[in-house]
Amino acid sequence: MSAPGAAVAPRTHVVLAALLRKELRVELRSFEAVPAMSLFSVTTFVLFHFALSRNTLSGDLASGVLWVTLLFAAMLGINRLFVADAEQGGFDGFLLSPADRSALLYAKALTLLAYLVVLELVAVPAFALLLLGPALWPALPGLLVVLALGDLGVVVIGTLVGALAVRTSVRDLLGPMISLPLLVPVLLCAARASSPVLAATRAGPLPLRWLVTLALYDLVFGLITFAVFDFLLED
Amino acid sequence: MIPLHDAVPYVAAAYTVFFALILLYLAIMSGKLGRIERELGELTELAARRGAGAGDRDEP
Amino acid sequence: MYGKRLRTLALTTFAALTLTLVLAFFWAPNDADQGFLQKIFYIHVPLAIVTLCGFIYGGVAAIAHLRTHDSRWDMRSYVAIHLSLVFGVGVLITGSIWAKGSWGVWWDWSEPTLVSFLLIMLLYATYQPLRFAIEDPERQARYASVFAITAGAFVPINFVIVRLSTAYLHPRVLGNVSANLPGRFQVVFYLSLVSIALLWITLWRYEMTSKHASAQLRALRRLLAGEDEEQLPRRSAVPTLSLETASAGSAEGGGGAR
Amino acid sequence: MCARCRRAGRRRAGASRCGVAILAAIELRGLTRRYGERVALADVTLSLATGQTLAVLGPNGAGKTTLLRLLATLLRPHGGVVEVLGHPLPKENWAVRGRIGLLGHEPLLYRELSARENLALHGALHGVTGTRRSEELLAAVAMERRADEPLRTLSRGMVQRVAVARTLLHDPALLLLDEPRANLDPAASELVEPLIGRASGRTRVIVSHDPAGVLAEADLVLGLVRGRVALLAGAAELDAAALTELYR
Repeated sequence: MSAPGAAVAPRTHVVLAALLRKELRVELRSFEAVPAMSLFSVTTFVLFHFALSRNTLSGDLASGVLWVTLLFAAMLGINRLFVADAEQGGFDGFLLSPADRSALLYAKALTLLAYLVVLELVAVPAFALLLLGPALWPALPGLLVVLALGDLGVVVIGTLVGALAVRTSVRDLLGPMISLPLLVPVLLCAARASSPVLAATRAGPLPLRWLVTLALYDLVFGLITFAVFDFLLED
Repeated sequence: MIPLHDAVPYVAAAYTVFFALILLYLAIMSGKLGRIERELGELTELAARRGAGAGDRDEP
Repeated sequence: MYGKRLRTLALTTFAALTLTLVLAFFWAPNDADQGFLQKIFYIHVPLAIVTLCGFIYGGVAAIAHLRTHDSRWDMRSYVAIHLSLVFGVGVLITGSIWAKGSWGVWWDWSEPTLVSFLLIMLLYATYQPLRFAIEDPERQARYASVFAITAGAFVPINFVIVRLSTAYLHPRVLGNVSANLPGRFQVVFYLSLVSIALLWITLWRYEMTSKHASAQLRALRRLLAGEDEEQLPRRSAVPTLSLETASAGSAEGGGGAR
Repeated sequence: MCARCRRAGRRRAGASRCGVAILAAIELRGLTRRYGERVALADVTLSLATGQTLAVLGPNGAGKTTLLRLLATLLRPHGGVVEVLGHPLPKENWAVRGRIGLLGHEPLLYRELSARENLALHGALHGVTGTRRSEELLAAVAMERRADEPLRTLSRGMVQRVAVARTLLHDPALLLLDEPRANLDPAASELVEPLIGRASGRTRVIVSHDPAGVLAEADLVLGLVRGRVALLAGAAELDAAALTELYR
């Protein structure tokens, strides 16, 4: 009676594709994260309008308002990122399989990136419509570059802190409490980088200094997340 | 350059804050020490009772 | 096992601290532009440096904990971060007193050390709540170590980025004040740095001894009172020492500490 | 030599490590696991041959589930030697994962996904290609009719049947069952018997609270009280009375 042959260990991209399909289906059917984030961002713009009692913003103020709104909207996504796995035994199901641990990290990071992209597809036009003084169109290319790097930072920190906070008793509080200080450098660099682009007169050039700093920050914390993520799963 | 007598209260405040913090920390730690001492008392008493209760073994 | 060299350490710290105070107030001259106020400098900056090193040591101990799964490293990381938080409060208060003295405001956003320190304290303030929020001691230790490593890496990076941003606004002279200090200032500064570092180490060993003693006490209680009488462990952020490894390595524990 | 060991370049001939007909499916020597300062499992020693069934009994909080999760590589042992399917844990977790089927209180399935989607995900995680195996199992647990509805619309019993299919999808060599018959009505129990019952011919570890019932299926019985081995004997030598004494 020979022990049944073991299935060969799955290749990471197969696992990654399966995990992403699951994430897409769960999100499309339960609509937990993305709609909430988008609505939250539009509402926050309205709040800023009344709080600052300004009809149009530009330069530093505009980029600051934009990035603070995106960051807080991202908090909602980070809080929801691992909830389904924590509550329905997804972690155990994954750990039982011979799949590579970092496949879960890649899947969750890409999912959070997708959340942020969809968020920005709603938030940036809404921002241009409601608050942005200068025209969005000339500023768009530069803004997209900054958005990309900023999103990377949020994804790296968000995935790590999301996994760290989800299996604790105060997950909705702990997630933002830990990730916001870690995201301050991302906010700082992104806001400084995108303020000339949103300048009132003419969309100025992107300040290279802040882009490089932001990229380095993303890289360093990307490596750290990659290194320590597995320890959050093993028991 | 702020005159000497203006600066003294700030410097004094800074150093007192530093020492106050250390003393507060030591106070908390000595509280813990007190708790350890009290619990040790309970345990030695328990051990003595256990020793007396057993009666046969001579407790060290 | 942590208490062995504690007494000598405490005495040397006491001597170093008094010497620093004496020299700072009676030997070092008043600063050219800051005057007597500059004396705060001898407390504030070394305290900040020692606190940052304490956080980084917390991260290093956390790395060791994740690699060796030895709960004593988790305890060392916990005590280091706990102590650095206390020192960090001192840094913030003395910093704002200094800001009030020299610029007339309790808080000054253009002072990079203060700003980055506030950020670091905000981050590490979540360390205890994170530990308390996880009940399983093993997972608590592991998650705390992951946090300590990430936050430990954040400390220097954040220091650089905040300095980059404030210097970008209007460079402050204070930025590299410790570098170009004339002779006497430098001597007192480094002496103060050494004595505050000694203070940190002494308090760290003191707390380690206390935590270790209470762990052994609980073990003794379990031995005497037997397993059943021992009530469910109440939730706490303090790490639990598994004593088999601890007592086994007692000889090494004394030397290996810090 | 299982496929994974071969791929991992294990050329040591004759190593008992992963020889196909390994003697002991589970080998425990002095296994300990702590929960903080308290002991969850202390000094558990036993050996279970391939194809046999081990029943684990004992009051609540005795460490039964801890033992099961430890064998499933979900928990790290704090002391002692653990060898599952010939591989020492936790050093060779990779070689053992994917050859173990865990069926516990939690179905480990996503409520938003349908049975087929859950099995497809589980299959991808375990490197099982194609849907032949999952369709076979869905038919075996009589769930093929409602296989495309999200699990949250199904009853607890049906979800448990899908969980049985998940447990067997990757054809595990070792089954770890935590009260498998809970939430299953008699008809469903009958249905899954050939899959997870004695008839499946797989090595099994069953955690149960029904001494009489499990005694019939077990070859070896382990009684755990507060993490310590209170009783370890062949099922033949035991009777229900000895077992109930365990719970006193």
